[in-house]
Amino acid sequence: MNISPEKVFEMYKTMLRIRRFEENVSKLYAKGKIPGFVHLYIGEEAVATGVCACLDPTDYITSTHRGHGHLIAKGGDLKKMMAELYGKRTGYCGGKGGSMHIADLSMGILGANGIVSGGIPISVGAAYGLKILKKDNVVVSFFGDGASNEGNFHESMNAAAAFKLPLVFVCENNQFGVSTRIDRITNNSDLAKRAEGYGMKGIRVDGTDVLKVYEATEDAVERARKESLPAFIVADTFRHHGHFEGENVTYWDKNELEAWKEKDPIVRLRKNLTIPFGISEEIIKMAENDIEAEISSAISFAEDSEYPEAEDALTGLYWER
Amino acid sequence: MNISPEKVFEMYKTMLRIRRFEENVSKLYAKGKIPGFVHLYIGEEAVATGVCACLDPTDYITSTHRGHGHLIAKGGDLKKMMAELYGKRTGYCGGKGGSMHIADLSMGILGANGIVSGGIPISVGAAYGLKILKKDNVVVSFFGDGASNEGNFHESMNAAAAFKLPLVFVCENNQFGVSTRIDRITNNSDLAKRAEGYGMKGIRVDGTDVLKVYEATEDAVERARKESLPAFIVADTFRHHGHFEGENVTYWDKNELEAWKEKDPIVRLRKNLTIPFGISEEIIKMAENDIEAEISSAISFAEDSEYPEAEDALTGLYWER
Amino acid sequence: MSKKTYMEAIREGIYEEMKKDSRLFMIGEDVGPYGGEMGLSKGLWEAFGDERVRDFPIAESLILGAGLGASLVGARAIAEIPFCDFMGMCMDQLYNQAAKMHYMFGGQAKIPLLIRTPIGGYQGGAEQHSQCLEAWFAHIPGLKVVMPSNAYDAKGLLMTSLKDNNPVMFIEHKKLYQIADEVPDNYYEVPFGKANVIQEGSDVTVIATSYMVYLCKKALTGLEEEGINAELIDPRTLVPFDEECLLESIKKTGRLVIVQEAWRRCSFASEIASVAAEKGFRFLKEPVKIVAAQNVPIPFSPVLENFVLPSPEKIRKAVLDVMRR
Amino acid sequence: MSKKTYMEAIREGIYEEMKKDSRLFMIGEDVGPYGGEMGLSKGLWEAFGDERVRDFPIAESLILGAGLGASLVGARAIAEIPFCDFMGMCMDQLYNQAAKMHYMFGGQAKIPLLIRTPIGGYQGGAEQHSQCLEAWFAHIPGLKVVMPSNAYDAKGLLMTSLKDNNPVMFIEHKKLYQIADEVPDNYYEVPFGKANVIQEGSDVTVIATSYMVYLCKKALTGLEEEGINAELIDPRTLVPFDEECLLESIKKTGRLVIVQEAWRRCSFASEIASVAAEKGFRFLKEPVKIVAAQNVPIPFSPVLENFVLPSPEKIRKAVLDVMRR
Ligand SMILES: Cc1ncc(C[n+]2csc(CCOP(=O)(O)OP(=O)(O)O)c2C)c(N)n1
Ligand SMILES: Cc1ncc(C[n+]2csc(CCOP(=O)(O)OP(=O)(O)O)c2C)c(N)n1
Ligand SMILES: [Mg+2]
Ligand SMILES: [Mg+2]
Repeated sequence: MNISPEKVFEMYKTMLRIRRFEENVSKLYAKGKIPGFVHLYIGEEAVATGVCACLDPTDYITSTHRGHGHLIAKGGDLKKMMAELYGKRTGYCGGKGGSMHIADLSMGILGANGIVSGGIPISVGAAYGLKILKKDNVVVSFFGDGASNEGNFHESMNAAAAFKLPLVFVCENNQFGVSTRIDRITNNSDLAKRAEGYGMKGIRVDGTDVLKVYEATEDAVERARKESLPAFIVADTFRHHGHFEGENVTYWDKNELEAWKEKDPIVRLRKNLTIPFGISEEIIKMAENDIEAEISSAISFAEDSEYPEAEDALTGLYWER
Repeated sequence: MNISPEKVFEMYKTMLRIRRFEENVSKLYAKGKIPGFVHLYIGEEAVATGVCACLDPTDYITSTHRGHGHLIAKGGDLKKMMAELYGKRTGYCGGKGGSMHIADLSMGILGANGIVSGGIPISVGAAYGLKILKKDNVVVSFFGDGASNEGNFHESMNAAAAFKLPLVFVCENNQFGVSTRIDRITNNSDLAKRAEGYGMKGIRVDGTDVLKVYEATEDAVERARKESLPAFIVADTFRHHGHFEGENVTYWDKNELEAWKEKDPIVRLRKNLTIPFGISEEIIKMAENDIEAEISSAISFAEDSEYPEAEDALTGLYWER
Repeated sequence: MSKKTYMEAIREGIYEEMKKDSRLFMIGEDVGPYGGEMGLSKGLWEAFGDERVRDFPIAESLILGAGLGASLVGARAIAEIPFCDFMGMCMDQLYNQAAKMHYMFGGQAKIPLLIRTPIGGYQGGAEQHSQCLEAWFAHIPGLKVVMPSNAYDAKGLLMTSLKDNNPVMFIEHKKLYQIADEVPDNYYEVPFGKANVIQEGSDVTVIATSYMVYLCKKALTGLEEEGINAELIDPRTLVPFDEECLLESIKKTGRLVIVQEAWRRCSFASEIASVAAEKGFRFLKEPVKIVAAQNVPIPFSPVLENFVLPSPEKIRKAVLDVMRR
Repeated sequence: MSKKTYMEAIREGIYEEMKKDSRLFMIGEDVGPYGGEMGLSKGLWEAFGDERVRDFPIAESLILGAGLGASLVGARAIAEIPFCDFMGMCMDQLYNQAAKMHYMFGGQAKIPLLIRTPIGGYQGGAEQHSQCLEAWFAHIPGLKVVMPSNAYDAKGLLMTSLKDNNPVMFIEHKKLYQIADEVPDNYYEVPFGKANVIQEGSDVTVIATSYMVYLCKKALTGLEEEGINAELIDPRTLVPFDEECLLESIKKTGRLVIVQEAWRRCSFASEIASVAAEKGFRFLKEPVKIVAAQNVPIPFSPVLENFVLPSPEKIRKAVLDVMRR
């Protein structure tokens, strides 16, 4: 693989940034600082990171209810994210959206989405729109294994293949939709196999290995950008937390979780940073400290920000300009 | 193939019954006798006929907007059908439904359907219900190539495979959804290939050959009945009329239609009835005359029946008993 | 009689009916071992097994269609949609199929299909997890629309729903799930189309649905001392709707306040107001008042959400307004 | 100015805008070479090519989502759903995505998305091809809902819709497509939220939408001779709604008849009646009257269908009723 140590290190930092951000979210949620529902990505960081490392800032993604990782990997601002989780006016949506609705259109983030599979048709549209506008950007559509059984998945996969759209579908197979294991609700849990039916390339990849994810995506994104061809990547992964924060997880046993934790994408890459990638321990530590600081300041920003005025609720229904 | 001459002759009669019924519908529609929209099945008779010949009266089907063939093949009453097309009170739905909503629950016909793909989830439910009721009947879900790109198709195929339901999906690939050729809106028009992704058996069959359809379905129905396993059959076929009666067909050229007419399922089987199937010309002629008479009397029945009273419109919203 | 929460009452009703009738089954997302996204079906899977309490794929159109198809062949289905907000994924199966089939097939189809789904805000669920879409369901002929506001009604209406041979939208409220009431242990029904006059009064009629009934009780507390006798009516079912009870009440009071959590435009509140304007016009002494969500999506931040949704204060103010206080 | 049918006027509007703006495109089922299920897009594919006038798979959720996604990246989309009845297949993309995004993302999203769909009965289309579902769309904050009743308004409202940066539900009527009117050849707009007073009158206000405006004109013909001066109002857009015009009118007439083709419960007619009951109560001398479809699915047989849907006779009767004739 021809991937530079710099890129690898960047990805390490991104994964860590996601991890630390969410570990803090978990604590803050438990403390009652964050209202509503929160779905954490801890354990799955390699997917968003490896995928988004292949994208330009002008490329697009659609995301899910479990979106923090995608957003951070695509360049989302931690301060505005945290403030949004708090429901503050300085947040991405001015407090109107919360965790499930963060978007940053300036960074090509077409929004987290509270509707399972809701972002998939939108990603098709984004890719179609890029064709209309004659731009050579690509779109990545993130969704879960559970979402892959929704009709939206099918309609979108089929159309992307038919129309030869610059669109990479990325299914994060974390084995469960809430409590339901994928093999309980499908007779072929090798989801990548579905691609062929659409005349699309399907790739299954170890979603705990950021380098493998990167490699698979780089190839898919290149085909998308150069040949305007879609692809379907299925990344096997696992979440270390419950479906939502506060959930009492009853649907896996500890051993299964432990086995996946053995493959923790961050721990694993960390071990290789020095050898073979030649990043010095000192530089790593420095970066790690920077990330801690970055997160702290995001939290302070959120804490210090004002809540919106109640009346703000009535503004912004339409684009007025 | 171990298929008895009697069965073959039955199928011939069924196909002819559909053909003559619809040829008359076409004329009657042109004369203004039938209101609303009518979608004819002429040319596709081998599919419904071959499939339904494998079913018991207590088995179930769901149908489509192009449903007359399915209904007749499953044992629908021609009189009540024709009266319904006329909008008469003696029709299947008392004139409330018309061509797109004929149902005969006593014959296991869960309704034609004006919504493309609308019947597919219902067929899954019927099969699931049979399991709950511990019955060993099977369900056949008819739909078109166009419908196979709707989300309902995907959700249903996946669930039927996951739950091992006694359900045979039959896609009538008549090459077009209205004017849109299947290869214009999919990148893999070999639709049977989609089955594999769901861990289901997929079979592609010549839908102009009723014996081939019968053979493929018999196998699928047996697996469904004995092993409670679903299957996906795609039958290649073509309609000889427009999408709806009165349409000005612009989307195929005459040669294409002529080539398919060469394979007219009824003409083809007719040639083989005497040799090899040993049905005498006399018996065939007699049956053909009977069918003409049957259709004539269905038309007379419809003509002679009363329209509903206007006030009947307000009755029957709920099941009251 | 014993104290049961709204959720327990519903669960108990389902349990009892499933025990009696082996044709009855329940499907939905995570309704099995997990016990449902809300926890409502806890214990049912253990009691009735995998086929009768079945985790379905996340595929709402399939879930509704499956319930419908099963009911057409003689089974009886309960289909759960974990948030009412997701009904947009399966509206076709609801209104073009389930709601119309009996009529459109000329009376052949018996459709014992119960669709359960929770509505409501007040928990930071944000735009896609807080909606109340009962107006859509009530708009379509062929459905029955049930909206219990307390544990007693919840079980009684559930029993009535499960006896019905028509598709019933059974609309629960997330904020009511943990509220307990006295609920009979034995079988009982609460009839459809029969409003509940929770509190009689002669000055003003307040009609409210679901969780709003709860808020109205708070809002009306103490008004009597101020010389205002409010009558509080809970229609319990939107379809059929107890028009007579409404008209009798405004005949007496001459004043009408309608309280709902849903948005106002083309809503059930509009409907009630229109009934008053058409059939109760001569009874009314004052303009009708509607308390409803403000005309924006339900925002996330509690300060915004609370501003958008009805509150006891807003309800009280509306009552005082029509009383010209 | 020249005579153009409603369909021609819409087609011309689309053609002109597509010629001006290369970011604008149109998708739907058979909208390409075939020219659309209704024939509305005839000639557009030839003029603008396959990418900009694109036949999509029969997949309504995808079609809406595709229009939405494209508009988010800077294109401008027209998505056609061939019958309004099929909107149930894509409601989620409409109300949870398109309608809420601008608000929910805190104002970031610009959504120049026009959704065109025809409503209506009177042609034996039966239960699943005759519906008028505008109430659903109007219920949801974040959409604009446009319902032209004639060719002039159709083109003018289309122009305004295509300039808008919000999702617009553009609701056409099958029975209006072939009706011709004088339509300017040049660019013009008909503003949103501005009702059209088609006929002034002092005795009774008749407010109607879409094809009902046409039926109302018939129904009102000759009433003047009987001494009844009816005012006929067409709101043209349901969202935004010209409340002022309605209230001004009933202030003058004191009587209100609302005519719509949709079912009545939780409908736009209920909404208008509720506005009257809330804000126009003091103006009203008589109870409000609503003429709407009967509360059953739209049946097939013309004798049944005609009984269920509004007719000039029924409208006239309602007007005479409120006039106590
Ligand atoms: C249309 C819809 N149905 C159901 C839900 C409730 N729900 C939220 S997340 C979720 C599970 C999604 O599973 P998956 O797609 O695998 O994503 P994961 O949570 O595993 O990341 C469900 C059922 C929803 N939000 N939207
Ligand atoms: C949900 C929905 N979308 C669109 C239509 C309009 N429509 C009716 S039939 C049809 C084509 C269906 O094609 P296919 O499934 O191949 O069946 P065929 O007509 O070829 O038998 C379309 C688009 C509809 N009735 N329902
Ligand atoms: Mg998952
Ligand atoms: Mg076809």
